[in-house]
Formats: sequence, structure tokens, C-alpha cells
Amino acid sequence: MSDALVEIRLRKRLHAELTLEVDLELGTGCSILFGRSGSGKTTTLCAVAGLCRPDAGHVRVGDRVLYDSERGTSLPMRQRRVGMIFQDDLLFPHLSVRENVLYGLAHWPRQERGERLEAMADLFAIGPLLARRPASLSGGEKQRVGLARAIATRPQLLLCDEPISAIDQEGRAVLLAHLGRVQQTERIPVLYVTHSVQEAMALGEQVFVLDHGRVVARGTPLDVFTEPRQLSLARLTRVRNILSATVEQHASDEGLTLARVPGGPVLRVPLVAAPVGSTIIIGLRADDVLLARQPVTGISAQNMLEGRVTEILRHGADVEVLIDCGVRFVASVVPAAVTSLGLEPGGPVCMIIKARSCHLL
Amino acid sequence: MSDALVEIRLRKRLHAELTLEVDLELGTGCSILFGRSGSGKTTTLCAVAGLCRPDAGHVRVGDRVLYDSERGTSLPMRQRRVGMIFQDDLLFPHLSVRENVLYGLAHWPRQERGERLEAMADLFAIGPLLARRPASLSGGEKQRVGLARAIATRPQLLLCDEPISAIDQEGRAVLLAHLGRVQQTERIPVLYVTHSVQEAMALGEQVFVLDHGRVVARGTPLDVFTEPRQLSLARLTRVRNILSATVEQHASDEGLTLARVPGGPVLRVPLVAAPVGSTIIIGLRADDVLLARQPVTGISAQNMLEGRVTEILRHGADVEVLIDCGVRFVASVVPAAVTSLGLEPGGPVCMIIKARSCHLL
Amino acid sequence: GSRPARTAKPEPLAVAAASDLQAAFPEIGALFERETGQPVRFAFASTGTLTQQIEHGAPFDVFAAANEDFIRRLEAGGHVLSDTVAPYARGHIVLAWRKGAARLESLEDLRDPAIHFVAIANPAHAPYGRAARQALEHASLWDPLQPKITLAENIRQATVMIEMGNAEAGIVARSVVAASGVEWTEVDASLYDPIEQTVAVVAGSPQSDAARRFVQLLLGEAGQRVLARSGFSPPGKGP
Amino acid sequence: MSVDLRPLYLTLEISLASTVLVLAAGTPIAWLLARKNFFGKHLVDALVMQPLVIPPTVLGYYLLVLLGRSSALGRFLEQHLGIVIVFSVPGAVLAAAAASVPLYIKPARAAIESVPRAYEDVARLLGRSEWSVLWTVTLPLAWRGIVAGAVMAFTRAMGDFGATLMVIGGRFQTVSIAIYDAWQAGDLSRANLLVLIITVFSILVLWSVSRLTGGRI
Amino acid sequence: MSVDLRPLYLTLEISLASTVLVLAAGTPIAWLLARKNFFGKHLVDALVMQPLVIPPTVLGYYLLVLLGRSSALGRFLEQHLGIVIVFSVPGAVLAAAAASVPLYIKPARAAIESVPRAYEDVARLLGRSEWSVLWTVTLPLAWRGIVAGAVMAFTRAMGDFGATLMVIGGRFQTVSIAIYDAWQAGDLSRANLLVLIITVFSILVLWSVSRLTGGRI
Ligand SMILES: Nc1ncnc2c1ncn2[C@@H]1O[C@H](COP(=O)(O)OP(=O)(O)OP(=O)(O)O)[C@@H](O)[C@H]1O
Ligand SMILES: Nc1ncnc2c1ncn2[C@@H]1O[C@H](COP(=O)(O)OP(=O)(O)OP(=O)(O)O)[C@@H](O)[C@H]1O
Ligand SMILES: [Mg+2]
Ligand SMILES: [Mg+2]
Repeated sequence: MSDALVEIRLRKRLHAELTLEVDLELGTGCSILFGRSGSGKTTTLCAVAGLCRPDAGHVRVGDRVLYDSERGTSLPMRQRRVGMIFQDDLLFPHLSVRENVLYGLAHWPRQERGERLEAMADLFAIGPLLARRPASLSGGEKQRVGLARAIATRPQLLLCDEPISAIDQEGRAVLLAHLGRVQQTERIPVLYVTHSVQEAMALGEQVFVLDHGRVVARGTPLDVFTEPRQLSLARLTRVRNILSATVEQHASDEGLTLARVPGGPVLRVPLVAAPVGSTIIIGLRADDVLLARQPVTGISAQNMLEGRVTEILRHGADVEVLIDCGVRFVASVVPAAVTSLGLEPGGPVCMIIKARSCHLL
Repeated sequence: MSDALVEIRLRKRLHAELTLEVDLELGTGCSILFGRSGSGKTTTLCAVAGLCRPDAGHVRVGDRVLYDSERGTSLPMRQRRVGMIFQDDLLFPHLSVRENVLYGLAHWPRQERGERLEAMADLFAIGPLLARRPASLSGGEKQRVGLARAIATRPQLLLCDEPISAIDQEGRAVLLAHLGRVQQTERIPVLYVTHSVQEAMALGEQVFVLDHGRVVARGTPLDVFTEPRQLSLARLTRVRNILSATVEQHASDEGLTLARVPGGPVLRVPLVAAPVGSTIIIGLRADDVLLARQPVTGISAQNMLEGRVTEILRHGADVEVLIDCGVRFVASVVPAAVTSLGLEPGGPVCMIIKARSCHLL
Repeated sequence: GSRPARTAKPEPLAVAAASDLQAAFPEIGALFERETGQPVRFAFASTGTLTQQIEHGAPFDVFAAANEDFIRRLEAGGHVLSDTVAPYARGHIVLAWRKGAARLESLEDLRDPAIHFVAIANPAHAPYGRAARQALEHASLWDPLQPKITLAENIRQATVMIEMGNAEAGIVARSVVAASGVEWTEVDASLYDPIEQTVAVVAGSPQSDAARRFVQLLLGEAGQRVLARSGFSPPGKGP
Repeated sequence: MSVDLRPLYLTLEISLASTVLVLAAGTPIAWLLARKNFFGKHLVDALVMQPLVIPPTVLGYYLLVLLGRSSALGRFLEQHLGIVIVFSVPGAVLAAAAASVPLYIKPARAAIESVPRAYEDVARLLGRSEWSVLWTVTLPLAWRGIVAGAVMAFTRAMGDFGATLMVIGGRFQTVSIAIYDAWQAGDLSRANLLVLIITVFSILVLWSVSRLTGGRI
Repeated sequence: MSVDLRPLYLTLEISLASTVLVLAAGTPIAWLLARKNFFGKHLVDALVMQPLVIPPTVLGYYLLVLLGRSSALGRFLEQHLGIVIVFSVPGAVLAAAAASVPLYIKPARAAIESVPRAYEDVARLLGRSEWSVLWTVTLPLAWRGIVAGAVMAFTRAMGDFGATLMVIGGRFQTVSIAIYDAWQAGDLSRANLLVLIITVFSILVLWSVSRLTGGRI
């Protein structure tokens, strides 16, 4: 038995050519299940929730074994304490939005129930929809209600199956931020299915890449998505940097926040509404890192970080430069830049990063 | 009466605070209906298809009036010859995938029907699924079958409601290419709902931006997505600079292509597989434009474009700088950058743009 | 449908008969067939039902009712041949109780508190029910026995109620008790109007000759013998 | 004990024919009630249920009044077409159908109403006529309720006694009538035997329907 | 013509009580048949339909055999609890319920089977017990079929004649029995009047159910 918070080992034959065979270990935090259509993501979540029976395997959340084919254990769904957000909403059509969200709170004290409902309505901006029936909701509204319903119950494990695919980019950013916050305050392990790198980056502390029913890559988003040898992945994603940083100071007149990456540099990022001392997560696309031989002045970029090239990876017309400046960064450049700057492993380099390129996740 | 191929004017009260009021003119080609969740996109499509009744309006496809509230015309759905792909698949659960796709071809000659089925199966890669029932399909597979079913009938107008939201990025690119091809060979006008700029750019010849039930912007994707005064749009999208350019030269060893923007600069972009002389469309996010007072050297950025600030737009902590360098560019910076660089309308400025920041659309 | 008759069997004679004849009539049918070579098909139902059917043109040849009223009604409507209307048997009611229970001597014994339920046919439409009611009324028992009176759809059901022990006693037809598992004793015939079971040939019968022969057989010695064995007495006479 | 099996055949024949009639007449009514709004819909809905409320014998009587040889319709049919409906197998079929049609319409209507209209709309958009939509989408998606109703109608027709008795005029014997007759005649063992036969028989029929409908229903 | 309205009250009382009984007993059976697999399921399914196949009078007779005063059960109830089921209103309720329970179980089962299991699973995942899932998800989503079945059972109970008659022993009169009695006695105008009354009455009842269930049954 591993000492991960959640342990998922499953085998299930789907059809002649596809057998799902996954082995995931999750911590408190959001783990992304990433993979192309038909790779078995939904089936994995269903098996964990008990919606379908795997052929064999073992599922453990904390010290509760939800399923174990050898011991013949298979907890009934209602005892699994697993929240799930479905790909096709599955909101109860005969209940109002309010009743849907309250559905899992039947045994809660009246007042807490009301408070939770309010909190969920705020979080997912569904206040004005509470009295409506799901049939009259738009696609994105349904997804938000589905999220609220599953999260309201404070499950011990949250399974999200492309929960925000129908939501526009603005709403998506807001929801992702909310989800991240929920996940952090409630310390729920989350298994999150998506094929959007943006979502994976924004939420994921860990990514599992599924292909034809098997986990073909796993690790932090940084490792997985920057692992240059994953060619199929490279086609699916855009490489990014993810940094955890502590808010050090706000310069609101300049529209900036200074955040220190532990063991690394101080980043100047667009003003965030987080208190000094709190931890924020910053996403930075490898494409957005500009490289220079030495610091330059008189440009709008707010960050100028000196470091050392650790590795230069080439695949065709793509070049990825790995840089160490206390923490590891990935920069993606065209081959011409490598020659013109004379970059080589071990050599010095300066990263120029716009504040605006640092996205708060 | 306008001379557009398809004319759609609709008014429908959705609830106390929202009345849909749209006025669209489509040509043969793909028109994008873009807008945030709940803005009325699905409702628009439904009204055109006759799935719901608008309060007033006029819908014409070619010389066939599908709906006219004044004349009291409202063609029955089966005579509208409108194909629709639904946000929630709506595949017939009691029919196999094959029967679903063939459903609209009942009156076709036997052989043509078979050929069409085969063509659709190839196009949407659903060959191996033909014998299955929809219930056992994955989310992305369902969407592909839905596309095949609607397109098989050769409708005179195709309505797509986020038809590929559950499909991974790689499959998405393939499907978009296919869709584009279908739409071009069959000359079907398409009204395509999405909130993905990528899709809008890839398919759209025309974009209508819907907000709170109204069309707040319309035009080519280029015009619409670069219009800086569209604040709500700016928040919805990130790609603000869209440039049409001619391929001038390939520097394959450097991994670069040189492309000239008519009336503007030559851009160095990552190597593209387009012949010299052909036209490509380049997308560049305003965030990715770095500004400097004057050209700097020794950095990896391949583009250094001098221009003149025409306007500085501030909204809160966001600053957008409009720059004229033959064509108009938008750069987005933090307020601190404006002061530190001393930017002001009319003054000179230098844009630093990584080749990798220029995306081919 | 009709099958090709190998022995050129004639179309059977259709006889509509009141339910209380179910025991007796099959035998008379056999007699008729032996005598004429023509089979008989019986339709047993309540007299009320059969009357309605005949009024609506049911293709019966003979109607043997459980009383006289309905035949008269049909006669008035021209649904039966007037010249064939004839009483063929007189029915009697009896006091019955469950086999093995204490013997009852008279209607008075029905007052016994051990008797909770007294089954009779529904006097509203069943001739034997009406007779039972008359008898009880004459014995001044109708009102006091009200709480115990239990009505059945017909005389056969009343008998079943007693047989099964749901009703301790009842007043039913002699023609029915004979074939059932109850014990019984006569009820004084003066207590109720005689039940003149009347027969007639149905108007429009395509085989009215055969129908008349059936009526003759019924009224004749052989028929009467069978009826007597079933508990009927000859028409117009006492028990 | 020798048992005449003809009533069983006749019963099967009548109830099959009656079920066909019920399906043919009841389906459009169920569909109308489920999908259309018209004046007097509640009334039609309630009227359709009347055969359940009236004692079957009396129901048969009304059929006689309506179709009997002395009714306007009956006279017309008899004189001009030489058809006598009452006191014949067709009459029994009619009676059984009248008695069982509510059992079909009600669940069929409920099932049709439960079919999401969206599927019908999709079919219409794909160019299908209303008729075709009904057959390829509505009824297949409502099949559980339809089959449940049809099975009930069939079973009820098989068990009909009062209405059939009234209309059939004793010319034929169905199993129900045979049971009743045997019971009336005090021949309980025969009645029980007949009940056993019809029970086994109906179980076989229901079981085959179960199998045919894929083990469910 | 003066009409005694007591039979109407009694009919309403009996059929309401019978419907409650049918719902209470039939719902678990319908659910079991719809959602569980067990040995002999087909048999149970077919047996449940038997009251439709047997002539009501004979059904009533079987009830008497089962619950009558000389049956084991009947004797026990009478001697130890002083309850006599036959010839009483409870007996009539039982008879009506027995006659109408198949009309409820069949459509209820079909409707329950048509509820997508996914919704039930969602409810289970949200921590609800099977019982709670049944009440808050399955039955509400199956409501059309449930209501259709309940309405049929109610109507059938209201119209039950044979079984009730057998069990009630004419000690009370339901409208059905009154109609039959009047009709048997040849009092057609009275019979017609009673039919009219029960028809109007049942239309009112069905109409109110229609209204209560949101205009859609
Ligand atoms: N009952 C079944 N019979 C046969 N194949 C099945 C069955 N259920 C699922 N599959 C197949 O298994 C594969 C995995 O399905 P799954 O729903 O897990 O995919 P997914 O990763 O969620 O894809 P998507 O992103 O499109 O939702 C699909 O190809 C699907 O067709
Ligand atoms: N019957 C109704 N009653 C009240 N409001 C409705 C009704 N139907 C739709 N609406 C509202 O109208 C708005 C537009 O709905 P619509 O489905 O057209 O949105 P959409 O643009 O397709 O959104 P999405 O991208 O989330 O699918 C939504 O806010 C929805 O809640
Ligand atoms: Mg999926
Ligand atoms: Mg929508």
C-alpha cells in the first residue's frame, strides 16, 4: 500500500481493442486526468465513483477502501463520499436549481444548509438561477450548477469530468480560480478530467496523461508538459511554467504585485487581490519567456531574471531552453535565437518576462 | 430585404432581464456566433431551426422564408432543411450510430445512402462506432456522431452549437479542418456557436459577438477580435492582433518564416508549411507584445518593430497601447510600464515580439 | 366458426336459460338430441341479462326464464312468440345452512345470535331473492334480520356463501341446493308468491319448429321428470 | 377430467384481435392526448376511462344498444352489408376491445408524454414527417409504456367476462365464460382447473412477451 | 327520480382506500420488478396480472376462499381479533384492490424502468439511501406512469363490480352494484341515470387529478 492520500488502481475491458488499465496516486490537491477523446477518462471516474464496476483493482481514499477486487470490497455509492461532476450534466430535471444544490445536504442542520447554498450560489454565480428548472438553463449554467451540487456536500474526493467545457474563457478563468480556492480551503483531493492545457495548468498539481486506456505520462504539470520527449503530448499542449510564490508587496499605483518564488527570484506580476504573505500560483507559458544574453533596459518588461542554461532541447523547428535561476524555467524559442544569442548549456542567460505574461492561476 | 444568402432577424423574451434581439446576415461560409455563457447563442439557433418560437422576426435561407412573424409564416421543421448539432448531443438512444447517421437519409436511393454514410464515417472517424448505441460512446465520440448526422443530410443551413467542446485539441484541429472542407465543398452556410477564439479564427469568415441577447460586434474575425474598444470582448479573448500576411521567404535552418504584412512590417514567425507568396493569418496576443523606448539587442526576440503610439487606453489595472507601424497593433502592459517608459500618444515606441508568440491561425 | 359437419349435424338449437337451470338443463339437452338428432347449446345467465340480449336480437331459439315477468316483457315487445309462452316449472325456496352446522327448523331460527349472516339472492332482480324477501316479510323477520341479510348476485352465489361458511344460513333455491354441499329444509310455500318459471320460443328464430319441440319436451313428461329431480315442481302446482 | 380446448383458442383469437383493435384505435388517441391541446381534452381523457367505471355487463349492454340489430347502426350494417356485429366473434372482439382500451390508452399516453420532445424535433429537423417521427422516434422511445399497456389490454381482453358475455350471447364460450359457468354450476373443481389452465396459459403469453421485449417488461 | 347518494360516497370511500392499498402494496412490487433481478421474476410478473385474467366474480370467490370466515386466516382474525373481513367495507376495499392492483403495477413498473439509472446513481453519490433515492428521484421521474397507473387503479376500483359484489354481500351498495342491480331488474332509466352520475363523477375526479398533476396526466 502506498502512502498517497488517494490510490486508484483499475483494470476494465471496454471493448476488444481497449482495456483501461490505470494506476493513479493523488494527494490533497488537484490531479489532472488528461487525454484525448476516448482514452478512458470518463470510465476511470465512473469506476472510482462506483457507477460502473471495474474488472479488477483497488481504490482507496484516505484510510477508506472504496473498492478492492481481491477482498471483494465494493462500497455502495452513497458511502463512497465521492463528489462527481458529469460530462453530461445529469442535473435532476424535476428539481429546481436550489433543490439540486441542496440535494446532497438533506441531513445537514437547516442553517448550515442555507449557508452552504448561499456560499455555492456566490461561488458559481448561480444566485439568479436558483428557482429555475435545469431544462431552461444554458449549457454553461448547467455546468455551474453541476459543480455547485457536487462541491456543496464536501466530498472526500471530487471527480470532475470536463466540468467547464461549455463556459466561456472569462467565466472559465473565474471558475478555475474559485475551484482552486475551494480545493485549497477544503483540502479535497480532486481528479479533474480535461483536454485543455489551460485548465490543467491552472489547477493541476499533478497530471496523468491517459492514452488508449493507459497512463503514458505522470508528474507535475511542469514536468509532464515540459517533458520534451513526450512528442504526442507536445502536440496536445503548449509548454508552460508553473510557480508557487509568496506575495511580498503590492504596488497598486503601478498595478503590480511583487511575489517571491521560494528559492528563486522575485516576480513582478499584475496586481492581485491576495494579502501579503499569502501564496499564489503563477502560470507562465514557455513561449512568453524572452531570452537575452544580459539584462536590457528601457523596455516595458518588468522582470529581468538572470540564470544559467541547463539544457537545450530541439525537436524540429522547436527549441526549448531549460534555465535554472533557483527554480527551473522553460523558455521556448525559434532555432535562430539559439544561434544569435550563442546559448549553450552551462552558459549565462537573462530571461525577460512581462508582468502581463504572468497569469495568476 | 437584404441580398445576403441567409437573413436572420429575431426577437424573443427569455426572462425579465433578458430579451434576445439579433440581426444576422450570413453568406456561404462559416459565421461564428460568439459570446459568453447565457448570452443567447443556443436560443438563437433554436429559433432559426424552429425548435422554439421567437416573439417576432424574419428568417430567410436563400429564397425560402422559414419564418416571418408579420406574414405569419413559420415553416414546419421538416421543411426547413436546416441541420443542427446540439450542445447536448441528442443522439437517438434507441438507434445505433449507423442508424442515427442514416436517419435523415431515409428517402435517398439506397446506394447514395451507403456512400454518404461511408463518407461521413471517414470524415468524422466514427467507422468503428457504427454498430454501437450512443449510450456507450464517450463525450467526444457523441459529438462526432452528432456532426455526421447533421451534415449527412446536406442541409441548406448548418447550425452548430459548440460542436466540438468535448474533443481534444489535436482532434479538434483535424475536425476543424474537415469542417472547413465540408463547408467549402458543399457551400453550406454555417452558423457556428463557440466561445473559443481558436475555433472562431480557424473557421469563421464572419463573427457576431452576442452579449446579453444583442449583437455587440460583427465583422471579420480580424476586425472583431482586434477592435480594442470592445472591452467585453477583450475580456473574453486574448488574441488581439490579427494580421494577414504574405509569405516572403523560408529560413528553415533558423526555423523561421518571413511574412510581410501589407502596408506594414515583415514579421519573423515560426516556420510554416505554406508556399512563398501565399497568404497566412497570424494571431498575436496583446500580452505578448513587449514595448521598449528604442530597439534593444542581444535578446532572443526575432521581431523588433518601430512605430508610434496612437492611443493609450486604461481600464483599471489594464493598459492597452495602440501602436501604428503601418498597421495597427495592440499591446497590453501594466501601468508601471507606461510610466517607466514614458509612453504617450504620438511618441515613438519599439515593439519586441518573439517569433514564437506569432501563432498561425 | 362452423366446421364442415361430417354427419351433416344440424345447427344446434340455441337455448337461453336462467342460471338456476344449470344443473337440470344439460340433461334435457341430451334428451332432445337423442330424440331429434339435433344438439342443443345452452347459454346460462341471469334472466335479466338474457332478456336484454333477446331484446337486442340475440340469436336464441328458446328462452327459459327464472320467472314470468321478463317473458311477459319480451312478449309485449314482440320478442317471443306469444303462443309459445308457458310456465314449465315452479321454483321453491329453501332454508339452507352449512353442512355439519346445527339444523334449522324454521325461518324463526334465523334470529339465533350465532347466525351472523343470512345469504339470499338480490331481491331487486333475482326471482328467488324476491321470494326469500317475501317469505321473511311474511314471517315478520325482514326488518329484524336486516343486519344479517347478505345479498348475492344470484341464487348460486348465495349458496356458495353458505357452502363456504361465510354466511351461516340463507334462503336459496331448491333447484340449486340439490347439487351443492349444504343442508336445507323447505320454506312454507304460502309465505311467498309462486315462482313460475316460464319458457317461450324467441321471435325470429330460424328453427322455430325445433324450438317448439324443445318446449314440448320441457313441458312433457320426460322434461318434467328431470326438472323434478332438480328440485322443481310442476308449474301451477304446490310443492 | 376432459377439458374442451376450443374456448382457449377462441379466447386467444378474441384477445389477439381485440389487442390489435385497441392498438390501432388507442394509439392515435393516446398520442393526441399526449401531444396535442384541444378543447375538451380533459373530457376525452375522462371518457376514455369510462369502460373501467361501468360494470362490464352494462358496458356490453351499451354496445348492444349501439350496435345491436335494432340499433340504427346495426340495422344499417345488417341490411346493407349483411354484417351482424353482435352475437358473433367480431362482437366479442369489440366488447373485449371496449373493455380493455382504457388500460392501453392511459399508460401509452403517459409513456408518450415522457418522451423528450427534443428527440422528435431532431427527427423533424432531419426531414421526417410527423407520421414517420411517431413510428421511428416517439413510439420506440415510449415502448415500455406501450408494451405495458398492450399487455394489460391483452390480458384484460383474455379475462373479459361481463362485456363479452353480453355481446356474445352464449353462442361461443371463452375461457372466462367457461370458468364462470363452471363456477355457477357449482363445479368448483372444473372452475379451478380452468383457472389453472388460463393462468398457465397467460403466464406463457406474458413470459413470451417478456422474452420478445428483451427480458424487460 | 330520487337517487340515493350513499352508494356514491361508499364508492368513493372504497376506491380511495383501495387505491391507497394498491399504491402501498404495488409500488414496492413494481420497483422490484423494474430494478432487481431475482429468480422467478417472470412468474411474479405474470402472477401479478392474474386478477385481470380471472372473471372478477371468481376472483372475489378466491378472496372469499382466502379470507372468508372459514378460511384459516379468516377464522384467526374473527376469533382472536373479532374482525370479519367479508361482508364489510374493508372486504370490499380488499376486493377492489385485488382487482385493480395489476393496472397499477404494470405501468408503474414500465415508468420506473424508463427512469435513467444515471439519475439514481447521482443521488446515491450524493449520499442518499436507496429509500430516499426511490422517493426523491425514481418515483418523481416516473410520475406520469405512476399517476396513470394510480388513476387506472382508482377508476377500476370505482367500477369494480364482480369482485366487490362477491365479497361485500350486498350489505352495502356501490354505484356499480346499483347500476347492475337496476339494470338486471330491467329498470333501464335508473341504470342510465346511475351511469350518468358515475360518469360525471368520475370525469370530475379525473379532471381534478389532471389539474393537480399540472394539466398533464
Ligand atoms: N459499454 C461500452 N462498450 C464499448 N465501448 C465502450 C463502452 N463504454 C465506453 N466505451 C469506449 O471506451 C472508450 C473510452 O470511453 P470514455 O468515455 O472513458 O472516454 P473519455 O476519455 O471520457 O473520452 P471523451 O473525452 O470523449 O469524453 C471510448 O472509445 C468508448 O467508445
Ligand atoms: N425558458 C427559459 N426561461 C428563462 N430563462 C431562459 C429560458 N431559456 C433560456 N433562458 C436563459 O436565457 C439565457 C440564454 O440561454 P442560451 O441557452 O441561449 O445561452 P447560450 O448563449 O447558449 O449559453 P451557453 O454558452 O452557456 O450554452 C440563459 O441565461 C438562460 O438561462
Ligand atoms: Mg468523457
Ligand atoms: Mg448554449
